[in-house]
Amino acid sequence: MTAQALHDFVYVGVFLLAAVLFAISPLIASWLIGGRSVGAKRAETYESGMPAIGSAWIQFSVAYYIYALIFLAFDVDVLYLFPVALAYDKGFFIRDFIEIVIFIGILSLAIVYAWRKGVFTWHKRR
Amino acid sequence: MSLEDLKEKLSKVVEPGDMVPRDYEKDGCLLEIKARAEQVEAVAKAALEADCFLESIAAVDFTNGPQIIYQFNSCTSISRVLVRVQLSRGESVVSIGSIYDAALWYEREVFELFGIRFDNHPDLRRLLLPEDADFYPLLKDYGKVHAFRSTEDIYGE
Amino acid sequence: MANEFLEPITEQTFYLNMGPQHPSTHGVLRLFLKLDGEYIVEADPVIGYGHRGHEKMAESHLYEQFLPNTSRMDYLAGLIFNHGYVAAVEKMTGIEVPPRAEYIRVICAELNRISSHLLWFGTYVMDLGGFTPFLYSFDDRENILDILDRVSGSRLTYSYCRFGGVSRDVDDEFITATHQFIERLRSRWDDYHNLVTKNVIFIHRAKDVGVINREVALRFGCTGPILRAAGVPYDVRKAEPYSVYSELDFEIPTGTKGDALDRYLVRLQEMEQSLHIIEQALERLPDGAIKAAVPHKVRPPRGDYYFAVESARGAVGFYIVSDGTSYPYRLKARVPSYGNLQVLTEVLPGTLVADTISILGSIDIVVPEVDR
Amino acid sequence: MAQKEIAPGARVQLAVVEEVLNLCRANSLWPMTFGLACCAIEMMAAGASRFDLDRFGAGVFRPSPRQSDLMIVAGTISKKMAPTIVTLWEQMPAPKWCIAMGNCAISGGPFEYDGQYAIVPGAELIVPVDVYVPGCPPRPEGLIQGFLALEDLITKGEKRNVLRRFKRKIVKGR
Repeated sequence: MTAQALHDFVYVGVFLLAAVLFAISPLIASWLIGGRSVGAKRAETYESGMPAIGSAWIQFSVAYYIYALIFLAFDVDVLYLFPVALAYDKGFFIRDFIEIVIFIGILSLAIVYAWRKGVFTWHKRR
Repeated sequence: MSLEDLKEKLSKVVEPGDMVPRDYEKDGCLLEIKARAEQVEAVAKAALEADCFLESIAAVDFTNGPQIIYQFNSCTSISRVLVRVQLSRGESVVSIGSIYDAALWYEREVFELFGIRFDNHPDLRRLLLPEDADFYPLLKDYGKVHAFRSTEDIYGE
Repeated sequence: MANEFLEPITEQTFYLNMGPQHPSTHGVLRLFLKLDGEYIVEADPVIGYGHRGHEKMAESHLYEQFLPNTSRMDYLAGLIFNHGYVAAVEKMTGIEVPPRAEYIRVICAELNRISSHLLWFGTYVMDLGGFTPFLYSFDDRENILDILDRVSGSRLTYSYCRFGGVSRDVDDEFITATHQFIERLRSRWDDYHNLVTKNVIFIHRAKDVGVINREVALRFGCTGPILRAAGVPYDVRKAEPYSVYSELDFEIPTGTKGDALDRYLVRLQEMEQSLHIIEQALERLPDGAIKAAVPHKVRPPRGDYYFAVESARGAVGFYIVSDGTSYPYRLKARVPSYGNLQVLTEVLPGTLVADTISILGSIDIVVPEVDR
Repeated sequence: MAQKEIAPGARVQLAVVEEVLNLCRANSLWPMTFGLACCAIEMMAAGASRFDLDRFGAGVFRPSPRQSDLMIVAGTISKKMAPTIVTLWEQMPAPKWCIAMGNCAISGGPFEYDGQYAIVPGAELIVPVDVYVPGCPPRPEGLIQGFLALEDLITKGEKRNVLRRFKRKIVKGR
C-alpha cells in the first residue's frame, strides 16, 4: 500500500465518519434539548384515539409484500441515477440519455409484468 | 301508491275504529292509527306492501307508560301515517328490524333513551351514550323536566 | 411469548378503528371495521361522540330558548333547521307569516343549502386527495357567509327565523350582493367541472363505488341526495310543499345507478336549481311586514304535530308534543343523516378500505346531527 | 384542573438554545385535525383561502397527534369523547399546547344547564388548556388572534418574536 493509497483511504474514512455523525447528531440533539412528554397512554399505538384491538402480528395478504418489493426495486434504481446525474452531459449527450432510457425501461418491465400477472389487483377471498 | 290502498291494506290488520283520519294542514299527518303492541309487526308488513318507508320511531314518556310513535311515509304521494302504540310501564314490543332495516337503529335509540325493550332485536345495545351509562335520560323522572303528564291531559282520552 | 408464533394463525381478519379522530369522518364518527386484508368484512358505525342531549334540553326550555339549538344540530344547513322548527311551531299555534318573510326565508334557506353543498364538495374532493378544489369552494362559500352574516349576524349558527317571520329585514345591498354571487358562482361552474368532474382519477374513485339502489335506500329510510341519486325524485319541497315553494318552479335532479358519482352530480345540479330558486324568489320578493304579531311566549294548543322540511342532506322533521304550556312536552327531530349513515352497514362490507372514504364522503354526514 | 403531572423540561436547558427553539416553535405550530362540532367548520374556514392560517405557519393540519404540537379542542366535548381526547393529548410529543376553541370547549357553552347528562363542561377539566378562544362559533379572525396569543405565550412576549412582521394591538394589561 503506497503512502498515496493510504492517504486516499483517509478521505474515505473522514467521509464515513461525517456520514455517521450526520445521521446520529439529530438524535443526540433532540435527546438533549428536546422536551419530554408524560402521560399514561403516551406509548400506546395511535389508532384515532381508540385503544387498538388485537395484535398486529397477523397473517395478511401477500400483495402488500409485492408492493414493497416494487418500491425497493425503484428505490435502488434511483440510487444509481445519482452518479449518472453528476456525470451527465459531459460531451456525449445522446449516449447518456439512451443509456438511462434503457436502464429505466428494463426496470419498468418488471412492473408491466407484475401488472399483467394481476398481482396488484386485490382478489376477494370470501 | 295513494292513501286509499294503504288504508285498505291496514284495515285488514287494525279495527276500523282505531284508524282516525287527521287534517294534514294542521297536524302534518293524514292518518293516525292506534295499535296494540302485538299488532306492530302486522302494521309494518302492511306498510311495506304499500311501498312506504319507515320515517322514524319516536317515543314519549307519560305517567301511564311510554308511547311509541311509528311514522311511515311514501315517496310517491303525501301519505304520512302515524302509528301510536301505548305501552304500560315495563312492557316490551316486537322489533320490526327484520322488515325495515332502518328500525334497527331507531329501536336501539329508543331502548337507550327510554328503556323500552324490543324483542328479537339482533343487537339491542347502547348507541349514543357511553358504554357504562346505566340510566335512561329521556324518561320524565330523570333530570330536569318541566312537566310529567298523562295521555288524558294531552290527547284527552 | 415464543410459542405464540408456533401455532398457525388462521384468523386473518383484524379490527381497525376508523375512529373518532380521523381526517375524513367529518367530525367524531367512528367506523369500527373488521378487515380481511384490504376488504371490509363488517362495518359498524359507532356514534354518540357528538351527543349533546338536544331532545332532553327541549323538555326543560321554552320554545324560544330551543331556537339556537336547532342550528347547532346541523350547523352546515343551520338555517333550514331553523326554518323547519319555526314553521312547525307556527303551524301548531296557527301563526300567519307575512309573505315577505316567507320569501326571505326561502332565499336564505337556499343560500344555506348551496353553502352546505359547497363545503361538502370541498371536503369530499379533499378526502380523495385533491386539495385545490377545497380552496375554490371555500372561497365561494365565504361569499354566501358574508351575505347571510350581514342579515342574520352569524356565519354558521343562525337564529334568523323567529316565530312569525324573520328577525331583520333585507335591504337592497343584500339583493345586489346575492345577484353578484349568483353570476360569480355560475361563472365558476366550468372551473369546477374541468377541475373535478372531468378528472379521471376522481371518476375512478367515484364511479360504481358504493352503489345504493332504490330498494336499499328505502329499506334504510335514506332521504335527500342519496335517494334521489338512486332514481327516486323524492324532495319534501315538492312532495309536501311548504312555505312558498309551491309558487316557485324548479326540478328535482335525480341519478340512475345511485353510485358516488351520481350523488356527486345530483348535488351539483341541486346547487344550480337552488340558484334558479333564489333568482325567482328575489324577483317576486313582495314588500310588507317581516314579522307577524306573536305573543312573547308561544303556547301551542295540546296535541302532537309533525312538520318536515328539505335540508341539504334529506328530509328533516320535527315531531312536537305540546301540553298547552310554553314548554314543549316532547320534541323529536327526525334527522336525515341517521338513515343515511345506517346504510353503511349494508354498503361497506365487500368494498376496499380506500372506497370507504369515497362512500362516506359522498353520503355527506354531519355527526352532531346524527347524535343529536 | 386536570391532575397535571409537570412534564420534565429538556435535559440540557441553555437560555439561548431555548429562545431560538421557542422562536421556531412559535412560528411553525402544526395543529391536529380534530374537529368535534360547529367550531370545526370555522377552523376549516380559518385554514382555507380567505383567512389563511398559512400566513402564520400554522396551516399544516396534521392528521395524527404524533406529528402535531397543537391540539385545538373545537366543539362540544361529550362524555363519550372525553377519554379519547385525553388519549390524543397524551400521545402528542412535547412541547405541546392546547387551544380551547368555542364556548363549549371553554365552559360547556349553550349546552350547559343543570340537567345536562351528556357533555363535559369545559376542556380544562380533562386537558391543560393554554389559550381560550370564546365565541359560538368564534369567527376565523378570533381563532387567528388565539394563534397569535399562543405565539406570544411561547416566545414569552411579542417583542421577542422577531419573525412577526406586523404589530398586534396590545390590549392593556396583557
